Amino acid sequence: MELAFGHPKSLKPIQTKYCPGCGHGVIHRIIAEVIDEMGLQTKSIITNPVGCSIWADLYFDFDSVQPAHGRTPAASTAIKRMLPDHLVICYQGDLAAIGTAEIIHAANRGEKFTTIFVNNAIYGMTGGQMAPTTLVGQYATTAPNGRDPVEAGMGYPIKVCELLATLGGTKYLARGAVNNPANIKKTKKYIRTALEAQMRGEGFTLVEVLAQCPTNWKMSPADAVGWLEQNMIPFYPLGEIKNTLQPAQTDAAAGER
Amino acid sequence: MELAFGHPKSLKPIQTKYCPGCGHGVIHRIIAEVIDEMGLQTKSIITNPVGCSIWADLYFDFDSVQPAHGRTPAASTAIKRMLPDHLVICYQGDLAAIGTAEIIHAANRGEKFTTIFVNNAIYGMTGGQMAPTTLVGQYATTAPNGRDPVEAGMGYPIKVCELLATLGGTKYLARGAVNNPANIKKTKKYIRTALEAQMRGEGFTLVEVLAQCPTNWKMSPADAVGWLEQNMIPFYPLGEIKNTLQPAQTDAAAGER
Amino acid sequence: MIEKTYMAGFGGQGIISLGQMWVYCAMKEGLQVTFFPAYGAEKRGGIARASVIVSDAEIASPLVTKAHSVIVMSQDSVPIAEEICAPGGVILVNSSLVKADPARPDARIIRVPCNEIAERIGDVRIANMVMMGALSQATGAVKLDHFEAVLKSFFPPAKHGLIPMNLAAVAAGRKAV
Amino acid sequence: MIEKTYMAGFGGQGIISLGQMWVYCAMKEGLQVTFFPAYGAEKRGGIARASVIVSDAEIASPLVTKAHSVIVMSQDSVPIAEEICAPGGVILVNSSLVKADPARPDARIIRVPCNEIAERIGDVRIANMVMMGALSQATGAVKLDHFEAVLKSFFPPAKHGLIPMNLAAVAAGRKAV
Amino acid sequence: MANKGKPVIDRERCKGCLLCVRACPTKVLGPDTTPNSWGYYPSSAIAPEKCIACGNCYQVCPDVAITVYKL
Amino acid sequence: MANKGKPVIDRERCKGCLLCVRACPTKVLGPDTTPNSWGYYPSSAIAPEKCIACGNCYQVCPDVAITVYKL
Amino acid sequence: MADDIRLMKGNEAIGEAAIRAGCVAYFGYPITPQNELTAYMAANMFPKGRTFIQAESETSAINMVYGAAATGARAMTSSSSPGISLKQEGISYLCGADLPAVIVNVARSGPGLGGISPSQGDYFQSTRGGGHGDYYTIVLAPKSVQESADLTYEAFALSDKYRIPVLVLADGLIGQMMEGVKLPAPIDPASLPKKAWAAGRQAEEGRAPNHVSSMNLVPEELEALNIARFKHYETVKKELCRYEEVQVEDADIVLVAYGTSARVSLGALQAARAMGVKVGLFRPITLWPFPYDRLNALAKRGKRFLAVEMSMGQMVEDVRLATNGQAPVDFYGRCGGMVPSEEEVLAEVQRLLAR
Amino acid sequence: MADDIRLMKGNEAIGEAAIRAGCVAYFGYPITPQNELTAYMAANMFPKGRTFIQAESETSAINMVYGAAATGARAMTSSSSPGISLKQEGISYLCGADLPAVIVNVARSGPGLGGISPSQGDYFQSTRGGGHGDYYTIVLAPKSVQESADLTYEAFALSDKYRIPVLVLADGLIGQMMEGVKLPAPIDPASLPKKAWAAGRQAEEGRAPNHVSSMNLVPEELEALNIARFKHYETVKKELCRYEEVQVEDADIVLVAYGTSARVSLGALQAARAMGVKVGLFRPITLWPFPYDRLNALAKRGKRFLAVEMSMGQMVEDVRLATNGQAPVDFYGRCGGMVPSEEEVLAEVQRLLAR
Ligand SMILES: Cc1ncc(C[n+]2csc(CCOP(=O)(O)OP(=O)(O)O)c2C)c(N)n1
Ligand SMILES: Cc1ncc(C[n+]2csc(CCOP(=O)(O)OP(=O)(O)O)c2C)c(N)n1
Ligand code: SF4
Ligand code: SF4
Ligand code: SF4
Ligand code: SF4
Ligand code: SF4
Ligand code: SF4
Ligand SMILES: [Mg+2]
Ligand SMILES: [Mg+2]
Repeated sequence: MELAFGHPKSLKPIQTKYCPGCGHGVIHRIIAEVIDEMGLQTKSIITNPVGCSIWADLYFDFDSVQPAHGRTPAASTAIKRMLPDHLVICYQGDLAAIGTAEIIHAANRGEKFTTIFVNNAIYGMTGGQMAPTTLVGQYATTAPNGRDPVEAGMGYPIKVCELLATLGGTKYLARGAVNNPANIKKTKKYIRTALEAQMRGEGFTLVEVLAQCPTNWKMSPADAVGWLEQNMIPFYPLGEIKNTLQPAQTDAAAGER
Repeated sequence: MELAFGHPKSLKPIQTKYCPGCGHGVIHRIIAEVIDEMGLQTKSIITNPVGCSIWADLYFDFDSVQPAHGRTPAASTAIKRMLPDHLVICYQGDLAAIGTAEIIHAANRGEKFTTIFVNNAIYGMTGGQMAPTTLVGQYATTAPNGRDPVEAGMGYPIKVCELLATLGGTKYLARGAVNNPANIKKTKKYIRTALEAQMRGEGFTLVEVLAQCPTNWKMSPADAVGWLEQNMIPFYPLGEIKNTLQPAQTDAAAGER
Repeated sequence: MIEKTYMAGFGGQGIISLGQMWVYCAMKEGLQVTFFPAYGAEKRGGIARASVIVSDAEIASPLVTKAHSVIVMSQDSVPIAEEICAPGGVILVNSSLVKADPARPDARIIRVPCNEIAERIGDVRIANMVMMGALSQATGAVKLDHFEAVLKSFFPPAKHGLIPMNLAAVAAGRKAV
Repeated sequence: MIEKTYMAGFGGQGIISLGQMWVYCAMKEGLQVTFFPAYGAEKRGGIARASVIVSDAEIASPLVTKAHSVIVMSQDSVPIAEEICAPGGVILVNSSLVKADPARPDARIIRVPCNEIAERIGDVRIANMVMMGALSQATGAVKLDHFEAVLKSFFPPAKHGLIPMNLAAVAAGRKAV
Repeated sequence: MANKGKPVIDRERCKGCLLCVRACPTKVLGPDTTPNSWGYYPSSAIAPEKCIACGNCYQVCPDVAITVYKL
Repeated sequence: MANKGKPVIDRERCKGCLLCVRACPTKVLGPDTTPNSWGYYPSSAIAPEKCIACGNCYQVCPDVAITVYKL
Repeated sequence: MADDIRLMKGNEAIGEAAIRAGCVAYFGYPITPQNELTAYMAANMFPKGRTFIQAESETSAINMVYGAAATGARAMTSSSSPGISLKQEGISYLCGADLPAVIVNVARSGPGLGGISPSQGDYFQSTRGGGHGDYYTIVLAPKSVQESADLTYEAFALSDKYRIPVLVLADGLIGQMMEGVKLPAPIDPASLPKKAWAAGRQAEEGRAPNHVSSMNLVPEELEALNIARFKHYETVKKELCRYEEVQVEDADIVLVAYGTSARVSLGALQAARAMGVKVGLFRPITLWPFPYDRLNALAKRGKRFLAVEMSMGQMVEDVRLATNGQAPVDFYGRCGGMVPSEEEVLAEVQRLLAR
Repeated sequence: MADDIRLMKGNEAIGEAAIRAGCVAYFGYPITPQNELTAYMAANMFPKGRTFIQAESETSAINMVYGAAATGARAMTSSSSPGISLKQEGISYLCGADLPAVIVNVARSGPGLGGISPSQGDYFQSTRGGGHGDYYTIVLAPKSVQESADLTYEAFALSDKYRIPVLVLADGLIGQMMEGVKLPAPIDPASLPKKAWAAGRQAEEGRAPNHVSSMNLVPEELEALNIARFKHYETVKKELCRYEEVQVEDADIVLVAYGTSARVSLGALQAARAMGVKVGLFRPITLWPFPYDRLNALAKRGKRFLAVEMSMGQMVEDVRLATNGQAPVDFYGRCGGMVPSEEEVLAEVQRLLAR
């Protein structure tokens, strides 16, 4: 009996505090797998943000830093500048609101860490408030009649990759999803491309991952994944939004593993 | 003897504290002229930002509010929401750094005030530090060898209009300059289009104005204008970057005055 | 009269609505009330607890640290019940899930098979209302006279169909004591 | 020995470099020094002032509120000079620009046509150095022995050609007292 | 395709979200009838013989509760 | 084009930046030789007869120190 | 009659009271444990034609409050500890521009991210100006859901009257707890008097331009403004100092506590009295202005004091400043989200009295 | 010899001292009157292969400091009053995560935008934690350019030693003034001991993962952490309290002042002594820990005190807390950017002594 799929080393084999069916779990796993594959477990640092993934440091089996809400890109900037040979992962849910200035300027400076932006279209930890990426019409406790950009002046869902793509420092921006095995594998490939580019010191890399939050969407996990497929993916196109990495290496990284 | 060109009513006829040749002066004048033409002097509110134009409330002869550095879009948001029938002008130099989150989200919400973004590629008031719009290679006290995006990680000059253009709430984004009479007249037209759109309640409008800061560029006023023409205009393209205003009215507004 | 109740279980057992309904009814009976919930930071699962006080005079601390009555909805709440129950207090145990009783020989321990009773009535989710009936019976602090009226204002009209089941749950809880 | 000097003029007159050069030379002569400038918030024009103290002992407040010596570079600085000069102090007036002297009969008023002298030497911009020479002569607080060395370390080598003119300005200022 | 596999579910780690059930192409998996000690009804291999070791269940499991073996 | 004009400069408001001099198509303007009370050498109409009332000087003046009349 | 009493969370009662006070503009950003307040405003402001904005950050929210307040509108924000820290610059600006506004802090445990449980660890920040420069805000500390509503309601009036921002300092327990509450009468915002200094409506008012600003680059002028503001503070101190006393007259020891810890202290007092131990309670309701004079008078009458706080000891400094060495002042505190129990406080009282 | 003495602005001396102390990471944002410091770091860090970032805001700068400090690097930021207000959340986080860092405040007049002239109006913010939660930072108050350099240099060592952020509280006068300064010896950052708790270099150190965080959602645990931190503060108080005394022994009145106002007070003292009036000066160098004990001892010896500040009265509260009613404490202050003169202070002394 040969092991085909099993627990990555960089993730601790413990029960998480995430809700049943939460998208964070799969994202954690694929990050850990890539780190294992790259052999960087003891050279990695993750910044766990304020949000449900505040717990990330309980699960990832390597160093971590927990900065203030929204400021992970600022903290990650400094961490990577101090430790340029380390793999620095800026794990974020909150970058399009309170972290707007921080992510835009880290991106514009071409800071050489990698951001994993978990877009679950909601503020999970605080109980379901509108996020900058909440879809038009989507319910949130602070958008009790659904997000209404015009009448209620709540603004439009922000496409983070597309916004950042205009900035000079950004080298690799991709959007994946964790709704099904195919997309999960693609997302993992994006993450691997980004992390490899980081270690080559190419510039700013970010992978946005569409993820479900069954709890605050008030759906079963299966329904949540379905909702993600029917509503989020059409609005937030999947794929590599910007890729100006060195061509040779991109090819290598893009090869199926 | 008939008056051909004379002082607008909405601007007080007093000596300003700006340096000789400073770009703020012309921008003040054309704003005041448009307000006079629209007959809105006593229905206007300007937010004077922290920056050399902190003095704006000494010169504009109507109500003003002075918010914290970078936060004028937040304050203007609230002012306009409280007084939707007023003309609210958010006069800013600092919106691409400390005000990044505020301007992006005000724009994304489609707030119905008008931003006049004075881009002089430098922090004037504090004595010549790098601004987010400082050009590559340009000297600043905090970029003593010129702005170096890659080696020193100082980031690239940010094209504010282009960045905001990706957002759903933005209706009118234009970039003018005050280097010569032709561009000044065009800039005035952009401002008029924006202010009229504001009064129609169309959505977020912003006019970026390239302006010289002879003092901190350490040039004579004439040289400064020349430098602006040779360096800034090629990098920051002039014109209407985004115009999704209602067609009929745009045409009317675009007519030469 | 003052009745301090501590309610403990895990998320999803309706501890919060139990406490809220209790104080709502108490208020309708003219009592002063406080209700203070405490959850874990996890969104699902985790502990759910509430300090609940009803009194005919002004209530000082809303925190229950010595409880006249304790509700224990799950096995892992037993230790906190043992600790928090005042001498001679009453501990109401959801015997459907709690197999080992609190070790408090000085307390009156009442075992109510809330889940079984609720399932019998038609929905395991009203196990909490069964317990509320039992609490009323055991303490007499809140009579639950206005329970039906409270439910009517609590539920939207579309859900008024659920009211009889809730009333039945309370009645059954009362009888189980 | 302590010499507190207040220097006043408008932006562009070199008040700041005057003060800095003065304390730089004083430091080279082994004195303790403080130099505290004050400008208006405008970038160009506006007032330029400096509190400058040299002493052979530790200096207490760096702020000059009663000056042993006052330098008045422009007409609009006259009132502040009248106010700040200590009884029996010395007021050095740039008579090229100041037409009405400070009304302080108790003070020694020295009139130095700094601009004229500077223009004669070759550049109106060294009017401030003319005044420094006068200050040295009038107070004796700083001898300016090391002025040439200071200038050498101050100016980049490319500008060392300007040194003779500066020395001449100081000498002329000295003589004008 | 002709692979044969075996999914092993860590009952205690599983939170019963059933995303693996949704993802399994051959309907190997289904909810268990007894809860684990957290009160969740975990996924279990109700038709283990159908497993083709595709790893889909592993991929979608947010709790890394599944290990898949090739037989 | 055949317009004739007259620029009037407020000497006290003028800061001598000379941007008007740069902008004048007919070289009407030039620096004055005596400073104003702020110490600035203001612009002045050194060849007033050439003025075509185009308003360029008015347009570029940061201090709104120029009024232009049509004759 | 119990009929017009509603059972509400503290957070909701604050929201409803604000609406009834004529608050027309709420700007907030989610943070536990005050989320119900933001949600309440989201649900209830828009239908009334009032402004609710979920701002992009707490910093933005306070600057929106600044903008709204500058137009004379009754404006409000709320947050919890870390979010309140982000508002410090804005609060200093509000004070520098003499703008009325209401800021609610449903405090949680710190420092840093800390936890989400109740705390009184923001006392210094609240009463000593966590922002820069010389200023104070009025600070009101409710002890119950009822008082949360009452003081929030009154906060708007006080703030308008004195042109000083008012901070309502609650904690996670008060925000999360449910109690019965009788709500104050709604005020129609349109009925409120216009503010002569506000920006906007220049035409209607036919006046010279108004400039709302905190800037003054002339030290002499700025000093004069500051001195005038502090003179005004003296008036506020005289008019506003507010506190509650329970059985202090014959007390051998007076507990000094506000908000939640005052509730706990009251419980300890009752238990002590039941045992014949003479305990009193002094509860400051205004934390600024702090009732120094009354405490000083009690100190002169030979009382001793025990400050009870959910912190490592902050308000106790004000008690010390008030008593000025004329009475022993002790401290008992819990922190990190722990709420002291009546039993603990009682035990501490007994320990002190036995000493 | 005067030869190794350099004439520098306070702002520049702080920058150079930081570099010599082995600061490898500076994050700042322009603001008057500290711009020369940011410019100095811009010019001098990059050539040394160290990190200088002009951050997008003060908030970002402090969070960059947090990140750098979390890796064990000697990191620093500087700003002036409004910018320091924006850093309050970050400072609270640094304290909650027990991270060393140096923060320089070259204070200006407030509140709000205020002015750009020197002020001591941020004393409360500095010593009472302008951020949320229970914490203190070490606060050092230089009086001269020399001390600005010395204290900044030492700040890094103290911060590392105690794992507490150190605030260097200067003012615009100290930042802008030039004096002679003898600079401390440069430290090679590579020679500094590694920090066992820091993130990074896990492989080299062969240890279990390190987690830098200020979060703890379990109140019991968070309380224990806070209590441990406050116990540690007691050690700091014992070891670090620092002050300077001038002629207090025979003084009839002791001026209490720090930084610039201490310089002015020294001048007033000298003038008074010249007139035979017995004035002393007590200058706290550490504002936290504040030298309560020594002041208390002086109070017990019958001294009277006059606190002199460039504020409306902030440090005077600490003087009152220290003297605890055992001596009269008076206050003399200027604010809004005004610096008191020796003559004014002397006049106030004479007024008080005549009373
Ligand atoms: C300064 C500050 N403001 C607000 C909060 C409250 N807060 C905690 S997490 C969070 C948002 C969480 O949403 P997201 O980042 O999308 O992560 P998720 O929980 O959805 O994974 C907020 C607003 C905070 N901790 N600090
Ligand atoms: C919170 C805060 N940070 C920094 C400053 C200092 N500051 C004043 S103006 C300014 C920038 C001015 O540049 P810009 O906005 O481009 O306007 P300009 O002077 O060039 O017209 C800065 C950084 C401040 N006042 N407040
Ligand atoms: S609340 Fe949403 S994001 Fe948070 S753990 Fe639960 S499912 Fe995941
Ligand atoms: S510094 Fe520059 S922007 Fe400021 S007034 Fe002078 S020229 Fe204008
Ligand atoms: S490996 Fe594939 S076939 Fe086997 S159980 Fe998992 S999903 Fe089903
Ligand atoms: S996906 Fe994982 S957690 Fe969900 S039911 Fe399957 S095994 Fe359990
Ligand atoms: S109006 Fe035209 S022609 Fe006349 S002075 Fe001005 S720029 Fe010259
Ligand atoms: S442009 Fe205006 S300010 Fe400049 S020189 Fe001409 S008139 Fe004077
Ligand atoms: Mg989210
Ligand atoms: Mg600028």
